[in-house]
Amino acid sequence: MFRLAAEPLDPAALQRALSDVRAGACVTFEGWVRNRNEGQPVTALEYEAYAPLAEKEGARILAEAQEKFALIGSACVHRTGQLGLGELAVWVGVTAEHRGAAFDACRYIIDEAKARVPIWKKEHYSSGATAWINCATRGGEVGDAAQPPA
Amino acid sequence: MFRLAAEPLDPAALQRALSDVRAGACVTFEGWVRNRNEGQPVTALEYEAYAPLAEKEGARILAEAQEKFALIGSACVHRTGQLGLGELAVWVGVTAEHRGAAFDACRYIIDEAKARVPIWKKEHYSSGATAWINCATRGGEVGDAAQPPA
Amino acid sequence: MKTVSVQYFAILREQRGLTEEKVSTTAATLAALYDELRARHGFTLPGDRVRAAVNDEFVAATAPLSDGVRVVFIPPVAGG
Amino acid sequence: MKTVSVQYFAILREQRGLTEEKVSTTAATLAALYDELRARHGFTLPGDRVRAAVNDEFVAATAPLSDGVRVVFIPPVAGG
Repeated sequence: MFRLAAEPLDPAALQRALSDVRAGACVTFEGWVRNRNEGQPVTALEYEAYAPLAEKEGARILAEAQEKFALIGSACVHRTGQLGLGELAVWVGVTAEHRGAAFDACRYIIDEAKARVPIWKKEHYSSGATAWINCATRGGEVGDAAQPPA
Repeated sequence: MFRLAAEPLDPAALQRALSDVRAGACVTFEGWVRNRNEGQPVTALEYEAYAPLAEKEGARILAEAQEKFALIGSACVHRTGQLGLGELAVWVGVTAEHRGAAFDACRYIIDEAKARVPIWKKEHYSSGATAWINCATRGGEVGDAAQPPA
Repeated sequence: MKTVSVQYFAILREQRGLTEEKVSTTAATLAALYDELRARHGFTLPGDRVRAAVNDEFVAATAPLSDGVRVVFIPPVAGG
Repeated sequence: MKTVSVQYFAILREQRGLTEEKVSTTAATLAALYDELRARHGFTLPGDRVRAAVNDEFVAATAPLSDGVRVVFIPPVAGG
């Protein structure tokens, strides 16, 4: 299950939905809004999604993970809209009989989601500046593509 | 923070305790009681710990993880006593600026904890048999050391 | 002359100042359409940093542009 | 003759039928003490599958056994 959510996520409920007595391992990844990015103090974020294609591509990534790894269940939910510091931006959870598959699949899903799902992040800095991440076209600028993701 | 717990764990509270606005990634591992192990239907488990040394060794593993990986926080809590199917047996949570360190550290902590912390698991099977896992001394027996962990 | 609908997101939406428009064009490919729109609206992202979608599926930028389709140009993504 | 306290956990506790006892022994090392106890109580785990702790710290099985210490023999662990 991949979905976009305009409202705050409830990770406990998301994880409960993955409960399965066949599962011995559950690995989750949460992406949180950090207070700094590449040394710039961040005050808030906004995420914008191209919803129909984001949902299709997210579902494809989960299907690939189910195919590649010995999974029982998997889910990924991504926030849209305005987020404050410390807020949960993306949640990935997977269950498997054994932990190796769960770790590998969770990592696969978040890596692929960050690379492929059409969602964009705009950072707001304490200076008042803003930047669409990965969209700078000149070096040295806030929001330069060189910055590492979470 | 490593600790043993005789009562059910509260993963939401454990994760909240790791909240940090410097963190961009939080990875958790949960070990759940499965309904089968190596084909045997499992009905319940019990964990027994050599508490003083388990707590020391658990704390050493977390300190190693903090040293090896670019972590912000880490915690591991392991249940003792009787557990039913689907119950949470062990919880590991780590936070980091970036997700690579968080995944690697979470995996390191659970791998090392399973290998080094003096905690033992006794499985109860629907046949009425029981076995201390990894303690069999003849092949082919329930609880044989060959069985893969979660 | 073809007429297509173009939807804008993120930095392209801000630089264009709207979320969707009808465009009449003679562009043969999606890449050619992006270059045309970039020249017209001053988009900062070069064509090689933008992916394309038609009717909510990814397509190659070199794919031919058909009449009546809905086009989205996708800036570098940054979820998570 | 030394006197040590021995604590039992898990399969050793069940096979011994108690959690702790005082033991008088001439064993020179922890490994020798385990072999002595194994012969006496019928422990199924061979010495090479058991680790040793003295006063709540891991020690090598070949370490000399001192008078008055508290010893734990550690079956293969299985947390998680």
